[in-house]
Amino acid sequence: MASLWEWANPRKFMTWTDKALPVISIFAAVLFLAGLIWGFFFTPDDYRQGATVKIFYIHVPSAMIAINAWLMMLIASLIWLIRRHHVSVLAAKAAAPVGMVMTLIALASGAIWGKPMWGTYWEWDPRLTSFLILFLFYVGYLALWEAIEDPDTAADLTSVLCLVGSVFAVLSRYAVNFWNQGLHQGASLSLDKAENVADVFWYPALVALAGFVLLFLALVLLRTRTEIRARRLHAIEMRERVQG
Amino acid sequence: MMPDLGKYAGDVFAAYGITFVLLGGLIALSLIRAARIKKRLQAAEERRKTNG
Amino acid sequence: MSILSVTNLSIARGGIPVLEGLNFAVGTGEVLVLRGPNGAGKTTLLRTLAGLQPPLSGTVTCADDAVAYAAHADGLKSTLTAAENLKFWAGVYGGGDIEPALKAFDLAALADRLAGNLSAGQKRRLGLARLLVTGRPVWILDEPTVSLDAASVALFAAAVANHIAQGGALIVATHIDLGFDAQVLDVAPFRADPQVMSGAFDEAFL
Amino acid sequence: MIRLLMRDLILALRAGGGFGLGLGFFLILVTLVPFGVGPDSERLSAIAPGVLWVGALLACLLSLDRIFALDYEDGSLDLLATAPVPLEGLVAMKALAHWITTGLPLVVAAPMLGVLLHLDGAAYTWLIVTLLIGTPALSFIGAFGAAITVGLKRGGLLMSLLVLPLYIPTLIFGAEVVRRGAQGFDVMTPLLMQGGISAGAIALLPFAAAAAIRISLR
Repeated sequence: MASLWEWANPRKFMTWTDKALPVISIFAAVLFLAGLIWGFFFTPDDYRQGATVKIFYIHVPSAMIAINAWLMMLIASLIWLIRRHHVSVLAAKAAAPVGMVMTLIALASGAIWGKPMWGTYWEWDPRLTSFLILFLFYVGYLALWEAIEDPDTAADLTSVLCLVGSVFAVLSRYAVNFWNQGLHQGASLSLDKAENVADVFWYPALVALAGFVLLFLALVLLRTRTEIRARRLHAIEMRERVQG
Repeated sequence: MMPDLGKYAGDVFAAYGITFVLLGGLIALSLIRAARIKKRLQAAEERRKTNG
Repeated sequence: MSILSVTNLSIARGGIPVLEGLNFAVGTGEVLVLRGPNGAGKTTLLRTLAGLQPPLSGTVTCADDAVAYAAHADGLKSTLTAAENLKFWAGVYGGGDIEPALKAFDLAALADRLAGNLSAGQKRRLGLARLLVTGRPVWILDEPTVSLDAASVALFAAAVANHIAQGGALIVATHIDLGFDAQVLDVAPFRADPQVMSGAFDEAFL
Repeated sequence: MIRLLMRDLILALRAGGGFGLGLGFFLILVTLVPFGVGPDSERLSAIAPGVLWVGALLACLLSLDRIFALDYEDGSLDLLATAPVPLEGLVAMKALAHWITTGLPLVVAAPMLGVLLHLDGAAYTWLIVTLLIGTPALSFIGAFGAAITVGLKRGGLLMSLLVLPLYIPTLIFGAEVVRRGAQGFDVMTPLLMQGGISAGAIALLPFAAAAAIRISLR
């Protein structure tokens, strides 16, 4: 019986992603653009925040992807450590730059929104600070991948780092909350709670979120395919060196 | 067509601009690397077939 | 009876298979000499036997806590004296007296010298003396006679002879003849085809 | 186990600078801060807890890459990995040795440097207490970072990049205790949190570090 794991067999993975990737990419592009165009052109301004409310159509989805990308990397790393599925760990490697860019977008859009709202680009608000820390974790994770030559050793060590890093990321989140109790989180300024948000803002935000999720998926699949090929390439080149 | 963004126009454009630049860069880099690795791998597989 | 045996062992270095289909066993009082050209995989094989590296396939069967390993590097601390270095390893292995080991390798006069001030050959002798304080039956040695002069090689041969007479065993990669009965295993015929892609992952998928 | 600890301590002592280096760095760092921010005693007093904690953290970082790198280079790590000592125990002993040679002197020196920064009188006790509780966590987290980068050519710099984000919770709670202590507030919550982090790091990280070393050696 075909198990779930067979989907992660590299050959099978390459076959099904070859067909699925274009479809996912098209859906991603359509939803991403639809959400942002809807949000940008066809939503009213918020009565207090004015036009800056439009920034949330990128800020909130990118922030959610930024966190969930790390979560995905954690799960993929665990699967690698336990079941030794190469595709899994390469997917984690492929997701890291995407997560990092999403973190950067969340930080940048948050800072730009903060300037007119809080009067400053940067505030050591727990959320912003946590994202800065998350960004540092992404940088460290990617730097470790780059530094290690042997692909299996790199996979093992980065997975261990991802595991330990996750624990410390959660600890940091609590510590940061404790350190600065979030003076700037008035409920009316948060779009995270659905009940506070009127439908006119909520629906385009949902579409944009779906677009971001699919975009993330498409990018991760594309990059995973590249990583699988790169690994095969590495294996061949190593053998050529032995022979030559 | 263009909505009136009022005094926050600059901020909103900056946010969208940065997003598109960053995402565009990421997508472009991913595609370039995908194409390059694919080409190199194909060349390597060819060498393998002919030599080995 | 065999202390360490190997069945159908394949090993890889840096993801590339180097040796395959190895089968051998070493019993008490036996010496196994590995031979083969540089880069054939002798060091990788020894590291696998010492448990530092997992085999690609096959099994290494060995009693727990039977192996003492000595590599190219002696693992000496240059700021400790020869005796202190040896005492540390004796302590780690739960052994006691270091005097016999010092004597066996003619190091008694150098015992209070800092290891950093010893010559290359003297360091090597100290590194080999470490084997005596481990109290382990199976010695796995990688080129133990590098930088040793003829007299020191004789000391080493005597120490080995004494060790196997007491029921020990020795697996050694070396190019010189130590002058006792030994099985010789030339690893060259077991050379693995490096072009074989190991494991399911590296297979072709295009 | 004790032998491993003693060996590392003797090595640190003989190599010279084992005790002194981190301490000297800490002293210089604290001396430099007033030059940077000005001699105003009130301002210095306000930032003293943070400066002392950040200084301690950086001083700790300085000697981390030697925890495993030296043993890796001279082959001892291979031999220790085949010795009848659990690698987890080895990591714990090495982290402990690092703490004794680096963390403990910092704890002793910190109050004296506090004087230079006009640290508030009520905070001295808490400074010593949190450093005493927090620096072991720095050593154990650092040992994990050193283990994961052992065998890498540019390991030192990369290790700082990996370890410093992991130091954030310890730093936050540590400096918070001192700050609250200086203002006479209740310090129990951050102190307990910091104790928890230290206990967790000491109990769990040696396993992660040992796994990393096994992977690096093969």
